[in-house]
Order: sequence, then structure tokens, then C-alpha cells
Amino acid sequence: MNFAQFTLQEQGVVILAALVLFTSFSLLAQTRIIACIHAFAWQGALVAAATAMVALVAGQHHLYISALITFALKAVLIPWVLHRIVVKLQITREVETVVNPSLVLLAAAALVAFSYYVALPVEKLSTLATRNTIAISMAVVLLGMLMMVTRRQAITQVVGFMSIENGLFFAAVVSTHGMPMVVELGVAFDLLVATVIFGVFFFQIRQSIDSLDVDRLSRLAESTEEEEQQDNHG
Amino acid sequence: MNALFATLLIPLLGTLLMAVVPRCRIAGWVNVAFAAATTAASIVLALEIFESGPLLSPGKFFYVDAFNVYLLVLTAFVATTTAIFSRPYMDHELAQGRVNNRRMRLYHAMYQGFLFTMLLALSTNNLGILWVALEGATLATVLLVSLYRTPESVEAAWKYFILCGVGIAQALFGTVLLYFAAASVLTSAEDGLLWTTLHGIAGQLDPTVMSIAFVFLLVGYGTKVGLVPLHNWLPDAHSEGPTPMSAVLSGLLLNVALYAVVRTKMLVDGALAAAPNVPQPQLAGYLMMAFGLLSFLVAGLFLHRQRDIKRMFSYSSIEHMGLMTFAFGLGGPLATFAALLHMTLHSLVKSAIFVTVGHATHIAGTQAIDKIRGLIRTQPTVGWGLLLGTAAIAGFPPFGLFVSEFLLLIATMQSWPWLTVVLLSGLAIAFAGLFRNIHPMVYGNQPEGQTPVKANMLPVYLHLLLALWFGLAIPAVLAQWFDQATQLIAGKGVL
Amino acid sequence: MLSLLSGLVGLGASRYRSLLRLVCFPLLGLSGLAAATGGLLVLTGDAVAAQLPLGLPWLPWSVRVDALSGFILLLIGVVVFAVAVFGPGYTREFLHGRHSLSALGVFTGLFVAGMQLVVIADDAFMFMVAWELMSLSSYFLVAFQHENAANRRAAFLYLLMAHVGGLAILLGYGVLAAFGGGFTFEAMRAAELPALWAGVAFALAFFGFGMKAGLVPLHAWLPEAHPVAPSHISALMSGVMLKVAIYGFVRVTFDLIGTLQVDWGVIVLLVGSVSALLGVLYAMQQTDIKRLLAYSSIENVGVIFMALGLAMIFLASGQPLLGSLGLIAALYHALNHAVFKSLLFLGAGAVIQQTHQHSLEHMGGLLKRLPYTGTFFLIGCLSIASLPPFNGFASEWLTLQTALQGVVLESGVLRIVIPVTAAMLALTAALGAMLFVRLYGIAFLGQPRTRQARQAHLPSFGMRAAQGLLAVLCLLLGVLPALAIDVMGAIPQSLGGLPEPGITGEGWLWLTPVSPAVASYSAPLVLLGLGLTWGLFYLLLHGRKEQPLRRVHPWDCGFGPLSPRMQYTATAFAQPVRRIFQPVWQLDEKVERLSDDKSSQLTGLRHQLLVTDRSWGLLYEPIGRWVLRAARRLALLQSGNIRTYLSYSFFTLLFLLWLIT
Amino acid sequence: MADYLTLQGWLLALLQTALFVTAAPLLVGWLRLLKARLQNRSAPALTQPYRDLSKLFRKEVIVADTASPLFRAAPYVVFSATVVTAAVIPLLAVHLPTAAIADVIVLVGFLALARFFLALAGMDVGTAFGGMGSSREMTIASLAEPAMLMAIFTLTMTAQSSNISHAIDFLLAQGLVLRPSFMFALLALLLVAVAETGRIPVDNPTTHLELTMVHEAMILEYSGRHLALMEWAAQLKLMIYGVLIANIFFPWGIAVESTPTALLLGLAAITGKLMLLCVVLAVAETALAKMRLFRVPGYLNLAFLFALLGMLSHVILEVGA
Repeated sequence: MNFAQFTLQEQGVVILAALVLFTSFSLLAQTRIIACIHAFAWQGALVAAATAMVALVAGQHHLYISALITFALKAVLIPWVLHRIVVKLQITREVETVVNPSLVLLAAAALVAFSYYVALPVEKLSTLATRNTIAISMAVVLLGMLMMVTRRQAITQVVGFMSIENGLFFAAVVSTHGMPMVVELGVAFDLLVATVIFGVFFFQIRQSIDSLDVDRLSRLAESTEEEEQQDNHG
Repeated sequence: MNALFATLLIPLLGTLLMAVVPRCRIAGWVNVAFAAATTAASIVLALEIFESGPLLSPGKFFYVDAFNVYLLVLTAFVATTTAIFSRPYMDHELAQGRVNNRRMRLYHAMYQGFLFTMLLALSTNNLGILWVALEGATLATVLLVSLYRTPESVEAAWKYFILCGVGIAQALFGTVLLYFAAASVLTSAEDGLLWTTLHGIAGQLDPTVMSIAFVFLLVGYGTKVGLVPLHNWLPDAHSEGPTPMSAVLSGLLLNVALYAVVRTKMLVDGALAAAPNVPQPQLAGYLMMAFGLLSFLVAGLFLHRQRDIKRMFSYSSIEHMGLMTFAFGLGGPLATFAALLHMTLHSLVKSAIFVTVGHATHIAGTQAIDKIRGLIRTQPTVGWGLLLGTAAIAGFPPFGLFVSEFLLLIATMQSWPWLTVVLLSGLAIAFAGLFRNIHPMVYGNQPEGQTPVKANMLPVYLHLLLALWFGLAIPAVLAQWFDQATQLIAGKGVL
Repeated sequence: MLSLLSGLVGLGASRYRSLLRLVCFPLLGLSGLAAATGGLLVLTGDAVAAQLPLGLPWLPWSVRVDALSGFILLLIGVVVFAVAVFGPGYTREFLHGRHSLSALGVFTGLFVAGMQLVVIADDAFMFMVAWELMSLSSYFLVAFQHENAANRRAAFLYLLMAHVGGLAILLGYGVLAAFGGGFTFEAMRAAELPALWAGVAFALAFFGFGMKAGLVPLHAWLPEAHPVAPSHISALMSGVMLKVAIYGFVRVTFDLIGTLQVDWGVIVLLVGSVSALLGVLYAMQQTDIKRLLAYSSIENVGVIFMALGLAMIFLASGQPLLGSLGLIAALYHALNHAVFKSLLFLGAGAVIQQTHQHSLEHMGGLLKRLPYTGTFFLIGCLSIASLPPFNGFASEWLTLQTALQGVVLESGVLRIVIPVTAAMLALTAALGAMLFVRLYGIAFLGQPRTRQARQAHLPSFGMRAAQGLLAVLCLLLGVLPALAIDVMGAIPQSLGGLPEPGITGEGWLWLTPVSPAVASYSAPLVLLGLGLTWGLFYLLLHGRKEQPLRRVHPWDCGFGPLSPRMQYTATAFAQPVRRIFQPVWQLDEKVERLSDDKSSQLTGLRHQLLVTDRSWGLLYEPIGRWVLRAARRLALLQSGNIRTYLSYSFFTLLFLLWLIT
Repeated sequence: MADYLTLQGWLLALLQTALFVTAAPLLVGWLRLLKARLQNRSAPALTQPYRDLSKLFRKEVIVADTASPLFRAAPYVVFSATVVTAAVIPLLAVHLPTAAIADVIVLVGFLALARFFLALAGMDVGTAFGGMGSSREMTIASLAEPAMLMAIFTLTMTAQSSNISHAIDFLLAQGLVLRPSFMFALLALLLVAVAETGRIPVDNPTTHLELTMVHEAMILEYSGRHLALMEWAAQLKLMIYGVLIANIFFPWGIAVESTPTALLLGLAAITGKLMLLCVVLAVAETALAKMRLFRVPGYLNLAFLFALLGMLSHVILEVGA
């Protein structure tokens, strides 16, 4: 099937997908926390838009509700909560150093290629016009994980986590026109609770280690330092 | 039907009640009462199922068959006995000032909430809801892990939350892929996440999608099961939370996660077996075997260097979950039967051990292994409980874990003879790791000023007696039950 | 069926502290008697079989007592009975201690029940359950006096090795079950194994049972665990539990695998002879009386396995008659060892109870203070040193006779190997005699070396009676071996229909292993001859005017009164052997010169000697180190950093995705 | 078996044993005589050992106050065990009923029994010497025993019987056969016999120097009739080894039928053989010096080596051929 044969709306979905992927990249590249949160809000909004677009294309009315929930939750509520926390914790200006950013972006590009490679046999199966976007959503999931691996700030990790959720949701929408409503509601509920708990945790962590650097959360380890030294010597 | 609703509603009600009522002195008792009521309801449900076969609720929302009904009973039962233990334990913590009344309220509410999510995960027919419930279980427990607000407990909770969150997100992706595969076969996509539907059409599902989905699901739920190398949250969370929580986490939550893996494995197996030209029709089984074996061995080695008693037993849980995963992966009636039996007994024994450990830490005032000494002298019931529990968990007859390990070894012998060597050396290593640490704790002279605590060892000995009973003779009813479950999972029974 | 009941009686022997001595031991005694009578009934009658309502739903425990199990049951019963008589007096010292007597009672009962169940089990599952029950409960008994760190270590080591051995046995059964299609012994017996798998099953069984029986180099647990248990338990462990391991080996190899191979026999023979020799050499260097006895158990187990190896060689090369002879020799030695080793352990228990000393260097002169124990102990020593006309000699003689029949074999190599191992057996026996001269001479003869030894009193009547019973058995089994062996004749028949060797073909007076022309031994006549000569000369010398004895101080070379410290010590006694067989031990000898600061004159010498088992350095420690090192390496992976953890999850996912596409 | 368990046989056996026991001191007397002659000393009378024994039997018994009852019982046990050993060995005739009581392995067992009690008795008084003697005696014995049994196994494998009487019968029936294995076995047995009977170069029966004695150290505390029994037993033991070597390796002349002529012939034969053997021993004892204790293992290893060579040559050279 040729891309040109798609309807405009379908092309719109694909464009939105590309934009979602782009926001993922920008999340990876952003070093400032506030900017990260903003990028995340944009991603949420784009996913919501894509959902609405799919609803339009497929005539699935329940997807409108999904789009609405997504927008409310991921583009407004969660970024707002995160923003407030950042302000409250007075880390608005904090800049995170990413180890070797260019390498990270390169790895991200490789991940996209990898997800395309993995998703190839899957896409053959689908009759939906939006099937090409499965690879995109998988890439978003993987990029979210990459972000969690490379970032040291608890908040950016949470942002990475949420962007994984975005990817998942996006996958559900574009590949199958959304999950059954009850599941989606459940997922949204979980997400909401998770956000609250995240909020609680930021304060707890801050209280216990006086920072939000997750690398300093390493009291519970199996290897002790003396032993590591011993191993190096022996 | 009503029994099922009762089973689910009682803990839900409990959650709300406990959350709403502030400063309740008898919260501990109420907790026990709710859990006991749940158990009663689940037993009624189990009898119904046993008499009339699998139960599918009208909206197809719930599905209870032999496999999950026994897990339901087990979950409710262990939750009850742990609640019995939790009451004096938490009172002690309150008296010690480690928690305040507000946190006690949170604790009790979340205890019931956790029970509810687990029961929901077990009884639902919808794989999406299964996911939601499992995530809910994480959410319910994560705050309990950090209940003491020590830096370690916060760190543990954070790791638990993030790692399980990410893991379970992967599982959701797998679920989406499942749905995707089902949607391309079904006309009405609404039913595409119902396990009963999926199981019915498993043969038509696309094998490639299913295998990708299975990878995501395995990694996702596997994180919750505690499979190496996804296990890192587990020892942290178990060691830092309140001990009753460790007991139910180890004894129940891991089971539920494994239950989810097995359910999906059944689907994937169905899809791969029916499809032509699949290079590896037993992919799911192989993956599970590999993960199981790896977890089993690595956890066994880790046991040797533990300094924290609860951490040690959580590694032991990883080890046993590895063993079960391996057994389920091996497939075949005998191995499946063994895995089911092992699951039950591990829950019973491990929760008993954690209860004992809770008392032991109260006696010694610490969780550090090298500070806990001379338990048998100080309080023989606790010391012996720990010793017997450890012997049971290490697979010594006449305790039941021996039976399941025996069956598993035999099953392995039949299909993968050389792996038995690995299994055996793993068992030996794990065993040595456990006992080298247990020994100095229970034996020897007590340190100065160590005094007994008010301990409720009823749950421990009840569980150990059950394990003993199963080891000597599996009751016919239960055997039938296991066999039905085995038939469901492996296609044919052993009896 | 009586034996089954007795197992339950043993289980029931678990009452309260004060009741322990009143209820538990009599119950145990009853159990022993029941087992012994049950065993004897089966030995002389037919096999009994039944099924128990226990076990797996599709595999109920089945029970069968044939001649072999009956024989071992008899053995168990006799020793258990003696221990039950001994126990009440012996445990008196624990009565006011801080030890939990109920634990002692429960686990003793379980231990005995476990052993009896192992023997009567007729399927692999029940066998394993009973086997591990036996291991576990004896482990608790080893850990009974746990305030001592060494005891805890011993208990741990014991449990670990028992577990490993148990797993090997389990695997061995697994192989058999896989080919036989079932766990019942009947199915296994019928299985047709390919040679390779038969070899695997044999190797596993040999490893597992050998570990329990204490074959070198798998013996490390034995000298640690046996001495630290209460003495009556040591007697049960050394006397009976090792025999249960031998029973298991015989059951699996001779009965279940069935078709034997010559190579196996050679391996068993060689391992057995090495164990025997090393066991006695190690025992020679011990000063702890119970440790010494434990090492001597290794020696005797080695001898038993030598006989079994010979039996296997003969059976595999088509000499069933000689094979049965070897088997009978092995089992007879097992019975004898059970009797005299429990006698010795009970004696050691009595000595330790009276002196509170474990070291030989702190005993001395006990024969005068504990005349009964001393006399019975002497009989035990004579038996274990395999001197005629006691029982140890009878069975070792049979073993040697079996070895001498090696001439009938085709293979020239075997014809050389077998006599050489026989010579090793002779060396072992001679060293064994030296060992027990040392033990008895140092502990019971001479002058008391410590105050405690000087103040030893008579132990209680029950303790003496138990020893007396076993001592009489030693003598009876030694003097009338033909009667005992006659009863044992049914055993080969029960193991796949082997022929009954005509050892007792010439009546109760004679043992004629092959034929009267080849060799014969008449213990009753020997005893008669000894008695006659003794009596004759005693009468000759005393019949006339009775000469009074004059008691004087012994000759002191004119240096003043002799002190106990001038006596030869146990360490000194063994010094020549230590020097001759030096490479066997890891010796750590230190001589420290103590000198006066002012005059720099030598005021004293301090001599320190540490004798360690070589197997530790060569086998056990490397394994332990390897495990710890592996654990440490692995621990590096778990660094505590959550991002590292996340990346594990991430890469696992990527790897699996890559794997499936 | 029953064919020679006759009353006549038993009587004959008793007689033979009595002869054996009474002749033992004579053998020692003969040996001392030879040695004295070889060393240019004036010799004691041939019957001197008898006089010594009867003197000891009459003397008062002195027992150390630290000694236990075992001390007094030991001489009887040692002596009886040795006598029973002597009874088993065919001295004049084969096919005597006593020979069936015990084969050659049991014989070794008897000697071990005697030694066991001897060593215990040595340790009983609680002096340093006794323990030293016991330790050395047991060490030497435990090394000698395997060599001896190995040599004997060679014989029994050839004769296919470990019953001495049967073995001698077999060898007689075969006539004169030169076997390499027998040569080695003989050498081994000679070395062992020297060690076991406490002769030079392993032990010196006449020394009482504290640090070199072995056998004497153990019986140091004995006196009177106890000492007499111990000495007699030692003399018997020498004779036992002598007769064993003489009758197994050179069986000719021994009585096969129990007729008076045959028996007399047997008596003459054994007397001659023993006298010759004593000459060899006396020469060796004169020529050699006692060696250090820790050279003894090497000496006994040599014996074991001979025995092993005997075994090997039996298997390789004689069976295959």
C-alpha cells in the first residue's frame, strides 16, 4: 500500500506518530528538568490528539473518551503535578548532566531501527492503516527505558516512566483502536495513583538523602566496597 | 457466584473501612476478621468449583477454574494467618515507636487493599484487568515498604516502585500485542482480552506476534516474579518493609505474578503449537526454563553472602520462584503438578518463615544475621520454628517441598537428564547458603539481656503442619484439585 | 509388620522432660525389640509386603521386608535395644542442664523410625523420605549440644553432606525409574538399563551411599559429626546409620541394578581398601576418644565395602557362589561392626560421663575405677581389632577368604589386585590392633592422668547392662559365627536368587567358606583350646602352695616416685606410625622453647601438634572457596544502583526480542 | 572333614602340641649354644632355658601396685594363644584334627591376640618403658603382618588352600618343583620371622638397654611365674615360625600317615630342619648389628617387596605357564 493512498486523517495519525517519536528524542536530549516536563506534556498532548484522530478515522466513539482522559491526565494533570513538585522542591534550575549525550542519541536511533526490525512481522498482520506506527510506539517504549537508564534525577526517571506509558497507550490506540474501556479506565486509575505515590516519594527521598539523585540510593547492595577493592587486588 | 463476589468484596470493603476509620484500636482484629471472612468465602467458592466445574461470570468478567481457585484459597488463607501474626507484631512496632497511628491506618487499609488486588488478579478473566490488578498490588504495597521511613526503606520502596513499574509497563505492552493478535482474528474486538476467548482461539493467533508479546509479558511479569536479572527490587523491598508484608509479598504476590506468566504461556503455547513452520514451538517453555534456572542458581549463590536475615529469605524466594518457573517451563503433567504443589507449599512455608523471622528480629532487636544469636535458648518456639521452617524450605522430607522437588527432578530426568545435575548442585548450594547462616542464629548461647517476646507462633506451626501433611500424604481432594489444574495447564493429568 | 509398628512407637517417643527417661527409652527399647524380632522372623520366614496410606496419590508408600531388610532390621533392633537400656542412665546428666530433653527424645525417636523406614521401604519415594528423615533428625541430634561452635560446624557439615549425598541417591533412583517406568523397586528391578546408564546409576548410588557411609574422600563429615552427638546417638549413628547406608548400596547395586560389571567391583574394592587404610591411619592420630572411634568406623566401612567389591567382582565374572560369600562376609562384618562399635561408643559415653574428658591424654587407669565398663570395652576392642575368637575376626577372616579365591578369576590383573588389597586389609587389621592397644592402654590402663579420671565412679546399672549385652553378643557372634551365618543364608536368595554359599555346610562348629579342604575355622574349638590351656596352666601354677603376691611400686630407675606424667602419651604412642606414613597427614608440628628471661636457660619445651585430614585441603576447601568466589563475583552485579538495575531489565528485553526474531 | 576327626587323631594332636610346647625352650637353648660358639664364648648348657623357666616358676611374684587385673591375666592369655597356635601347626604329621580348627590366617590372628595382650600388659603399669615397648612392638607388627600374609597368600594360591595341613599335603604330592614365587615368599617370611620373634637386627632379646629394647620393655615389670609364661610364649613363638618355614617350604619327611614309624621319621626330619634353620639364624645374628628403630620399616618394606614379587611371579610365571 502506498502512503499516498491513505486518507488525510490517516496521514495525520502518521504525522502525529512521528511527532510523538520526536518528543521522545527531545526528552532524551533535554537536560533541564522543567523543559523535560514540558516536552512530556507535549507528548501527552500529541498522543491524545492522535487518539482523537484515530477515533475519527475508525469511527470508534469510545476512543474520544480515551483521548479526553489522556489529555487530561498526561498533558495537563501529571505535568502540572510534576511541575508543582519541582517548584516545591526548588529544583527548577537544576541541570542534569547526561553522560555522553551524542552517544545516547545514537543509541536511541539504533533502538528505533531495532523496533522497526522487531515489529516488521507484526505489521504484516494488520489490516489497519495505522499499523506502521506499532514500530513507533515500541520505539517510544524503549526510548523511555533508555531515558530511565541514563538519567539520575528521580523526576526525570518518572518522566521516562510516564513516557513509556505514553508509548504503550499509543500502541494500543494505533494497533487495535484502543483496549476495552474497562481496561483503559483501570490503567488510567493506576496511573493516577502512581502519580500521587510518586509525589509522596519525591518528598520521602528528598528527606532521606537530601537530593533526588537516584545514584545515591545505593545503600542496599550486595557487594561492599572493601570486597570490590579486594577483588581488584586479587 | 455469590461466593466469588463475597471473596472479592470483603477485602474491598475492608480497605475502605480501614482507610476511613481513624485511630482504631482494634484495627488488628478487624484485619484478621476480614481476612478470615475472605478465606471462608473463598473456601465456599472452591467447593462450588470443585463440584460444578469452572465458573464463568455472566459478563465473562470473572473466570474461576481449578488453577486459580486453589490460589484464591491459598492467598486468602495465608493472608489470614499473616494477619493473625501481624496484629501483635504491629502492636510491638507501635510500642517501639517505629510507626504512628496514621501509618497504622495506612498499613491496615493497604493490607486489605493488597489482598483485594491479588484476589482480583487471580479471579479475573480479563488479561487487561489482570494487569491493572497487578499494578494495583504494587501500588498498594509500595507505601508499606517505606512504612518505617528510614532511608533504606525509602530507597527500597523507590526501587520496588520504579523497577516493577517499568516491568509491568512492559507487560502492558505485551498485553496490547495480545489484544492486537486477537483483534486480527476476532470479529468483535471487545472480547479480545478475555482469557477464555483467547484460549479458545489460541490456535489461530499469529505466532510471531504471540512470541513477541510473550517476551514482553515474561520480562514484565517476570520482574514481579523476581526472575534474575530482573529481581533486584525483591530483596530490598522484602527486607525493608514490615515483616507481615514480606510474608505476603513472598508468599503470595510472587505466586500471582507467576500465575499471570503461566496463563499467558498457555496462550502462547497454543498459538505456537498450532502454527506451521515455527522454528521453536516451545519457545515459551524454553525461555521460562532458562530464566528459572538462572534465577535458581544465582539466588542460591547469593544466599551465601547475606547479612540481613529477611534479605536472605527473600533470595530464597527468588530461588524457589526460579524453580517453579523452571518447572512450568518444562511443561508436562509431572512437572506442572510439581510446580503447583511447590507453589502452595512454598507460600505456606515461606510465610511461616517470615513470621518467625519477624519474632526473631524482635527478640534480637535487629535484622543483622551476625547479631541474632542463640534463639533456641532465648525462645525455643521461635528458634525451632526457624530451624524447622528452614529445613522445610530447603526441601527436607518429610516436609512437602521435598515431594515437589522430587517430582520435579524426576520430570527433569525424563526430558532433560543433564539438567538434573545443574538442579542438584543448585539445591546443594542454596541449602548450604541457608544453613550456614541459620546455624549461628538458632544455636549457641544467647547474648546478654536477650529476652523472649510475646510471640504468636500459631500461624507458623499451622503452616508447617500443613507442609508436613502434604509431605506425608497429599489429601485426595487436594490431589484431585491439583490434577485438574494440571490438566488445564499441561493438557493431561498425572493421576 | 511388627517393625512398622515399632517405627510408630519410636515416633511416639516424644513426651516431656521428666517423662523422657521413663517413657521414651522404654518405647525405644520396645521398638528395638520389635524390629529385631520382626527382622528375625523375616530372615527365617518369608518376605512381607504392604502398602501404607501415605505418599503421593498415585504412588502410595509400599513396604516390603525381605531377608536383606530383615537382617538390617535385626541389626538396628539389637543396637537400638541396647541404646534404650543405656539411655536413661546416660541422659541423667542432661536432666539438669539447659538442653531440651524433649528435643532429644523426639529426634531420637524420629531417627530410629527413619532408619527402620528406610530399610522397609519398597519404593524410591518412601526410601528417600525416610532417608532424609534419618539424616535430618540425626542432624538435630548432632547439634544437640550446640553451645559449642565446633559442634555447630560439625552439624552443618553433616547436614550439608547428607543432603548432597541424598540428592545423588535421588538422582540415581531417577535414572532407574526413568528406565523402569516407575518408582517402585519392583519396576526398577525389571528395568533393562543400557550399560552407560547403569554405570551412571551405580556411580550415583556409590557416591551417595558412600558419602553417608563415610568412604574416603567423602568422609569429612563423619569424624566431625559422630563425636559431638550424645554418646548413645553416636552409637546409633556409627553402629546403625552407616549400616543403613550400606543396606542402601546393596539394595541398589545388587538388587535393583542387578547386572553388575567387573569395573564397578574393582572401584568399590579399591575405594574400600583406601578408606580402610586411611581410616585407621587417621584414627591413629586422634586423641579424642569418640573421634578416634569415628575414624575407626571409616576403616570398618572400608572393610565392608572391600567385601562388597569382591562380591561384585565375582558376581560380574560369573562366580555367584563366591559372590554370595563376599556378600555374606560384608553383611556379617556390618552386623559385627554394629555390635562392637556401639559397644565402644556406649563405653566411651560412660567414660565421658564419669570423667568429663574427651581426650585420651586426660584419662588413664579407668579399668580399676570402672571395672565393668573397662571389661566390656576390652571385649569391644578385641572384637574390633579382629582378634580370634571374637566376632570382628570371623567376618574379616571371611573377607580374606573371599579375597583368596581371586585365583579363580580369568583376569591376571585382578588376580594381582585382589591379593594386594587383601594385604592392605591385613595392614589395616594390624594397624587396627595397634590403634586399639593405644586406645585401651592409654585410657583404661596405667595411672590416671587427671583428677577427673581418678575420681571416676561406676556408671548406672542400665548403662553397664547395655554394654554387657553387647559384649556378650560380640563373644557369641565371634564364637558361634556358623549359627549367625546360617540364619543369614536367605539373604543372597532374596537378591535376585543368588545361591547360598555353603559356609556352614559342616555344622555349627565349623566355618568352611568354600570347602573344608580350602579353609576352615572353628571358633568354639579355639575358645575351648584357649580356655583349656589357660585352665591347665592356672591349675598347675596355683594348684600347689598358693604363692602370695607382693605389691610394690614399679621400678622408677632410681629417680624417685613415678608420676602419671611419665607415662607414654597417646600422641607418643602413635609417633612411629606418624613418622612412617608421614605423607598421609597434613602435619603441623611446632616446638616452642620456653626460656627464662634472666638466665636464658631453657625452662621448658612446649610441643604442639596439629594433625589434619588431607582431604580438607585437597577437596573440601577448594569447593567452598569456589562457591564463595562465585557469589562475590555475582554480587558485583548487584551494585545497588537503580539505573544499573533498569539497564538489566532493558537489555534482557532487547536480548530476548533479538533472540526470537 | 569328618574322616580325620577321630579320637586317635585328637590324641595324636594333643601329644604333638605337648611336644611342641616342651621342645620350644630346647630350640632356644640350641640357638644360644650356636651363637655362643660362633662368638667364641663358652656356651650354656642346652637345657639352660628349662632351668631358667623352672626357677622363675618357683620365684615369688611381685606386682606393681599400679597394675590392674589385666596385668595378671595377660601372661595366661599370651601363653594360651601361643599354645593354641602351636597346636594348629603340623609338627610331625599332617591331617591332624587341630589343623582344621584354624587355617593360616587364623594362626596370624592368634599371634595378634597374644601380641595385643602383651602390648596392653606393657602399658598397664604406667611406666614410660612399657608404653614405649608396646608402641614399637605394635608398629613393627603392623608392618610385618601384611608382608607375612602376602607371602602366605602366594602359598595358598599355589596350593589353593589356606589350611596349612592341606597345603603341605599338596606340596608333598607335587614333589620337588622349583617355584620362583616360593623363593621370594621364603625370603619374605624369613625377614618377617626375624622381626616378629624379636631377633637381631630388629630387636635384641638379650638387651635391657632402655632405649633399644622392644619386647623386653613390655615385660619389664613381670616377675615369677608371669615372667616365666611370657618367656615361654616367646620361645614358643620362635619355634612356631621355625616350624612354619621348615614344614611349608621343605615339607619332606613329615608324616602323612599316623603310623609310629612315619611319626618318628617326621620327628627326626623336623629336628634336623630346625637345627639347620637355627644355624642360619645364629650366623645372621652374629654377622649383623641391631638397626635403628626407624630403619625397621625399610627392612619390613623389603619383606613386603619380596612377598609381592612372589605373588607377581606366581601370577605371571606360574599360572600362565
